Amino acid sequence: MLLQTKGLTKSFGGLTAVNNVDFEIEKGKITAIIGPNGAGKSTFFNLISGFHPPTSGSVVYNGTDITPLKSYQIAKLGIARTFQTTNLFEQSTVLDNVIIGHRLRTKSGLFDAIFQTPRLKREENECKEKAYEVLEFVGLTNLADMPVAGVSQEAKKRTAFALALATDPEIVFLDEPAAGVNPEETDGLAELMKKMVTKGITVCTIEHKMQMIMNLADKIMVLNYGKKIAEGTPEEIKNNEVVIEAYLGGGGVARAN
Amino acid sequence: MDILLQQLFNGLTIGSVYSLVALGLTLVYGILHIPNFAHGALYMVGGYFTLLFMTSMGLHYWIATFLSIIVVGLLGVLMERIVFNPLRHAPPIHDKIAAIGVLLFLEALVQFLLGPEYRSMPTPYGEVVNVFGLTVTAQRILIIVTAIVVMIILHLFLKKTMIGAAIIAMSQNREGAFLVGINANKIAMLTFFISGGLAAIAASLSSPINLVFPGMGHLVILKAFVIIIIGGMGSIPGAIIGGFILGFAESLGATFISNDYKDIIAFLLLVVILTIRPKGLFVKGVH
Amino acid sequence: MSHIINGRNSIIVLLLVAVLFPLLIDNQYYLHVLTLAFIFTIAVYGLNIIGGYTGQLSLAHAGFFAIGAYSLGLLTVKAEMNFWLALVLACVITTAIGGLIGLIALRTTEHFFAIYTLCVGYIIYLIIYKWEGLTEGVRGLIGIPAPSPIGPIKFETPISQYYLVLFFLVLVIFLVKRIIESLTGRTYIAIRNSEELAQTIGIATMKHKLVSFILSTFFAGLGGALYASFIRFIGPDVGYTNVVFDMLMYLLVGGIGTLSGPLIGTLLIVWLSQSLQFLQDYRMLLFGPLLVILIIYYPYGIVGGFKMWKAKRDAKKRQVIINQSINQVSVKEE
Amino acid sequence: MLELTDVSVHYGGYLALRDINLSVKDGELVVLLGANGAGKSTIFRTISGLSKPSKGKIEFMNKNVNGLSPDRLVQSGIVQCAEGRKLFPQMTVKENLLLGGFSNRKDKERIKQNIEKSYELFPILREKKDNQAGSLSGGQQQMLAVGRALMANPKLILLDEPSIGLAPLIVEQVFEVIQQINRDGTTVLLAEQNANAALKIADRGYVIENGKIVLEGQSQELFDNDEIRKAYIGA
Amino acid sequence: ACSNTTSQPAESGTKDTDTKAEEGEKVVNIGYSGPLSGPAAYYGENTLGGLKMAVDEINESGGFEVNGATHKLNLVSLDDKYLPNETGSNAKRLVQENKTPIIFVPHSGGIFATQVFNMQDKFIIGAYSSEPKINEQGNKLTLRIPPKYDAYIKPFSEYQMERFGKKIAMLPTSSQYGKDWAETLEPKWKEMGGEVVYKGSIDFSKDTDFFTIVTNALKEKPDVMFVGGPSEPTALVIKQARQLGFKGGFLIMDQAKLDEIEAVLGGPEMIEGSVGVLPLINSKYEGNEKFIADYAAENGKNPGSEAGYHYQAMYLFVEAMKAAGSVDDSEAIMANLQKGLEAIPADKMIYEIEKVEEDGGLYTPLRMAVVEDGKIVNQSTEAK
Ligand SMILES: Nc1ncnc2c1ncn2[C@@H]1O[C@H](COP(=O)(O)OP(=O)(O)OP(=O)(O)O)[C@@H](O)[C@H]1O
Ligand SMILES: Nc1ncnc2c1ncn2[C@@H]1O[C@H](COP(=O)(O)OP(=O)(O)OP(=O)(O)O)[C@@H](O)[C@H]1O
Ligand SMILES: [Mg+2]
Ligand SMILES: [Mg+2]
Repeated sequence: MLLQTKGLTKSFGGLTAVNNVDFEIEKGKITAIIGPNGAGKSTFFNLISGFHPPTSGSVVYNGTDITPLKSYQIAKLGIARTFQTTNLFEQSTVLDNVIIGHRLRTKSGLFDAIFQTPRLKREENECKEKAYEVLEFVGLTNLADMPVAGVSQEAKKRTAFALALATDPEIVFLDEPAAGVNPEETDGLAELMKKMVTKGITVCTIEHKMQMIMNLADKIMVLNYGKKIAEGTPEEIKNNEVVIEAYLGGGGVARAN
Repeated sequence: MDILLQQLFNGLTIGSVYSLVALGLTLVYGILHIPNFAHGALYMVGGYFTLLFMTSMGLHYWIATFLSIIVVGLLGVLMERIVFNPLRHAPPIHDKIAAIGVLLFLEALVQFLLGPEYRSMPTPYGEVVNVFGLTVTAQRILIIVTAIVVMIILHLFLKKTMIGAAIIAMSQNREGAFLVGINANKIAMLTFFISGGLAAIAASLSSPINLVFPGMGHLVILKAFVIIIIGGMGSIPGAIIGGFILGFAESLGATFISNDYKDIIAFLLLVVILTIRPKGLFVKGVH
Repeated sequence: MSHIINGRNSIIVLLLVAVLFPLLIDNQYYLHVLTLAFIFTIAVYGLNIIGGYTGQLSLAHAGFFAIGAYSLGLLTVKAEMNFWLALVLACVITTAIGGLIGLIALRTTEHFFAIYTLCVGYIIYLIIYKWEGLTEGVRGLIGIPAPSPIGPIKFETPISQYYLVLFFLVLVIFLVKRIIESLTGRTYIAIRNSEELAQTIGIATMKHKLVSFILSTFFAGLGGALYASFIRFIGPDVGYTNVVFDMLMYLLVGGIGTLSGPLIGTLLIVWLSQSLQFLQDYRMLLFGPLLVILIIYYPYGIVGGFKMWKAKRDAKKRQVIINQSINQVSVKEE
Repeated sequence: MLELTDVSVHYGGYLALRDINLSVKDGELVVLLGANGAGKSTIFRTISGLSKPSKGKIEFMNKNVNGLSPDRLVQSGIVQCAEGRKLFPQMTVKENLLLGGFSNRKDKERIKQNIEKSYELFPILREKKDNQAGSLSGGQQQMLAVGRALMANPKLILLDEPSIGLAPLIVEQVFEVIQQINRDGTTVLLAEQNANAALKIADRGYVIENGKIVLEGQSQELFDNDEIRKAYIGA
Repeated sequence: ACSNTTSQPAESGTKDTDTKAEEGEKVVNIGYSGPLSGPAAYYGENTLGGLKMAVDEINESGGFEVNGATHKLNLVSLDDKYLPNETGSNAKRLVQENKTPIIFVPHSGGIFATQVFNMQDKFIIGAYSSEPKINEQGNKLTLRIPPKYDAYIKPFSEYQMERFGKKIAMLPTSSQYGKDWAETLEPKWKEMGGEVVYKGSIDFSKDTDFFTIVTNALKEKPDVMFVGGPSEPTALVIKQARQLGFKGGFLIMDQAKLDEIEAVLGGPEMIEGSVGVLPLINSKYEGNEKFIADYAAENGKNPGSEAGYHYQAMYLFVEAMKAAGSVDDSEAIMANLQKGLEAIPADKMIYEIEKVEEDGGLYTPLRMAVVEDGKIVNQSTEAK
């Protein structure tokens, strides 16, 4: 078990956005979280990645309790994430965005900068190499020098992937990576996720595109009003009455098939 | 006891002036995200216009104040058009520096036209009144009452009218405001008009208890900035309460702690508040 | 043509001009003004680190400038310490106070940080103003000595003071350049662009903000200490809010978040305000609008404007229309 | 009703739209298809007056509306539900809706009715009416954006990817709502990634690539076009 | 009102001779660096106003003769916004570009910053400051123009103690000058058997309202209040003290002028029982009548002491130049100040300056006035 949540709960004022969720993510698998809008999926991610402190419950990663850690400490442990609304360093180029992604694996500081120590040189190279490596991986090498603000929606999504990958994660959490991406490119993103898994990275994603998810995921969890209402293989989920009623609807099932 | 009451009253007076200035500032800062350092200059110009209308045209205090509100409001609009509108896409520091440019210009202009000397503004409400053992002048009561009335009107305007709602909407999403059919330009100008008007009211009210001179804006502007920050930017109640907090901190601090260090006390208080509530007192947490 | 004015060459030429300047002119007034401008430039580099690169606009830097100046002044005048020791201590004191303040102030962000630090700066000013026992209050400190000689080199004359300040300035620029071009610099820029995102990719933003804040107060303190030894009289005014606004003006006009911006902006504005002296009391009538115009038409400063122009020209040269507008590129670049 | 003739738009030096010719007739439901970055949103921004065309003519109800400010366009009946929602995050859901009716603010009765209508379309909005818009989930915000656009009683509504980020169940509802709006007499111009659903309800469609219109036709024609199927509908 | 501040537009200060000089005439540039913009501009304009009048008069009367050559004056004034570093730059500029033998600086910060190099660059500082330290540093080229204020303290205190009582509340301006006064007054007052019941100061550039501090001061039931600063805000403090029920007397430091205070308050009622420096216009005599009238005509207001002293100091320097036989030998000019003082024409003696003191300051005898029965009454030593 790579990651586990126990009784994870988050309340905003009177509203319980995530309600007592027990969930497990297995290493090397693609896990998907689905559920109606406002079900608490993004909040669930925010809790795991240390963005919000949970009201109660805990997150256990590789056997250690990471609940009290800050988000940057969690990232260092190998947990990466992307955001629902693509969140990148808009003013920098694609390459610069990704280079900084590897910063957490480096140690050089002011002293190294001022005296240009060998360590700094080495680490700078590492960061660059890593950046080119992940850009290659997501297929963005040709856009490396473009400012992020000027690339397409889909390229931004890929940049966000690359940035997450540059942190050398063991597991990535992707929040609606394919929203606003056309079908052809959606397939491309799905391929990319599979590629990540073959590289040994565990993937957990939120998505509303059933067609994609059902083909991709090994396991799906369904949230509704913050509660886990179902969990299982795509096949199981597709045929779960509760899920159909709360989320998929007739059309959804059709598309899921 | 006596002295406490008297100082509470003094704090209330000066707090009212601070609140009025801060209100104008918070409108512009909260809504257009412009840290308008030139607001102090509007305050100063407001004092001068009221004074000039009174002395050279012989108008009554209230009429002079009213005209001054209009003129300074229009000056605010002009400022928006010439300086801040072209800068609306620039990062916020730019506004700040441009505002300082405007401030320098306006001060120099007033000094050039009217001279650097102190002037005093006569008031028809100079008589001393004793209420509950407090010694106050009618002008001071007037300051408090007018300030409260103005605040209530402004609150109702923003909360209860569509135009008011549009002003607030602008503060949150300019393009969104366009999309629902709000003319952002008009709203920006209106905001500056109100802001200038508030500065003029504040100056007209407080000038009789202080003086009119080119640097008079400096007295209040820094404090007003601090007020809107502790109150929570763009928060109307925040600006009002912040103003009174500062007024009381000054008068009570000067009395019970140290007169020499009263400014430090007031500013430290603000720093402490911000340390505890980094986003101000009245901001609801949505990111 | 354009490769003659590349980075390295222009730096060498500039340095040469700066070194030869005192020999070329015999007007000490220029030397005096230039020395002062250099001193302020050092402080503006400090402001640029935290405000331009890390993206946290500090308005307390006039306060740190004053702390540097007063530390040096008090150590030399009242404690009669050796100048160089006092200079080092002045920087240490400034950064120590800076660290403490940064620890608390950096909890706030954006406008709140700006105004918070504005308050802090004002409090520093007030303390200097009111604490007469230590600082002499409004009277100020007089008789601050010129830098004591190092071996045969004396620092009594304006020319030698000029070289001393120039030395520090070059050192500061060199340091800043190394820092911002390293991974640390990238980290600062990442925090400026989005602190939230920086955190999610594992950057301890608070730590980095604090370090860059301390670094920036170090430069401000150094500038202040040099100022005290150059003017040799200081009053509370050195810490007044206006001073930080001046610094900010230099920074913005030069180009915030650029390496050469602080130098160019400071020199330009100082030159401009000296040139407008003939207008005496009306000079602000002209200076105010000029400032506004500069800000409106060169929103990214002189350096930013130049970069934009160069980007446009290069694009024209290459005649490539990629799937992107250069305007956007250069505008977003700051 | 709406007629774009030879419209080009530049972002700085970059040509985002090239000689667009597009028309929407009264009562029609027209869909714009296109890959990411093709220029759909730019067309919408231009029609709404948020971007200014560098060339060409835009006519609405036979009047030249080129260069009118966005608020005037809203008053004349063109309302956009934009990409990125553009809500007022610190205002409540209800206040957002109220402001949607800014252009007919004099008519209190109508605003009331419209709000009711929005609540009926999206019951969650009624539930959340006193919550700040910024605290809604992504999908809820999208619903609010659609609801807000309807508040102005538009003659022509521009919907820029309204189904983005919505749960399948809601997507269905949204498309139903769009059809409903259209049936009630509002002309609709719709940009969508979900070509499948969009073509089902649309009368006509345009396909746009790299800022140019490359294809135009009745929904069925487009639906049957193999290339379109491949690119926009998926296998 | 205060537009024309220099005799001739000083150009950018780049030319050291002025076109006005006629054949055979030479021009002496006189420097000035003071606050001409910002909060202290009012003060700066006043000081400059006096200088300007003197320079104009001298030039209009055909200049002055040194070593057989006719010289005219050209006033070059620069704004330093009250900032010492700017004063330093300005002084460098004036010396380098205009070769000014004398630079007037009306604030102590600027004076200190200039004293760093004035001996080296050989120019005289016309220092308008009461700060004793400016003469204590051994700077041989600094002339302190205004009188020492300590002479006022005793007679002022005596008068107030006699008339109102021994309890004093101190509320002067928080400027350096105000502090100096307070620090000299306090021990003196105690020595004379008085009691200081409240000690505070008002910062006119920071305080929005004085009610608070005045309330606190009056709580201690003083018989006398010590106030001062620029006349207008001082008047306001007096007014607010009266509004709050204060019935005692005011001991007013010399920066504030009784006549101006009276004008602000619209009459002498509120300042009944005040003691202060004799206003220039209340001590008209042959020497200064014309100056007062001319100044009022030109500036639309009565001259204060800043204007008067600067006016007279300009004449003093001209006479000293004549006596020294040089317009640029600063040491010689300094050495001939006493002679110059004696040679000032009677109708230019605005004040009865008695002598140039050893340390380089001017000595002026006591000038004092009180308000009795609604009138400003001259109580100066010479009048007694
Ligand atoms: N910061 C916050 N303050 C208050 N309420 C919040 C906050 N963040 C989220 N919520 C509420 O929590 C609930 C869950 O939101 P969340 O963003 O997790 O939904 P989601 O499942 O990601 O939905 P979607 O698929 O639409 O993105 C929503 O009702 C939302 O309004
Ligand atoms: N403000 C802008 N400045 C410069 N270029 C822009 C701007 N907005 C959009 N573009 C560019 O214009 C082109 C068209 O963008 P547009 O947003 O209209 O596409 P779209 O079809 O709506 O795409 P999507 O499906 O991703 O929303 C893109 O290449 C985009 O990068
Ligand atoms: Mg979500
Ligand atoms: Mg789009």
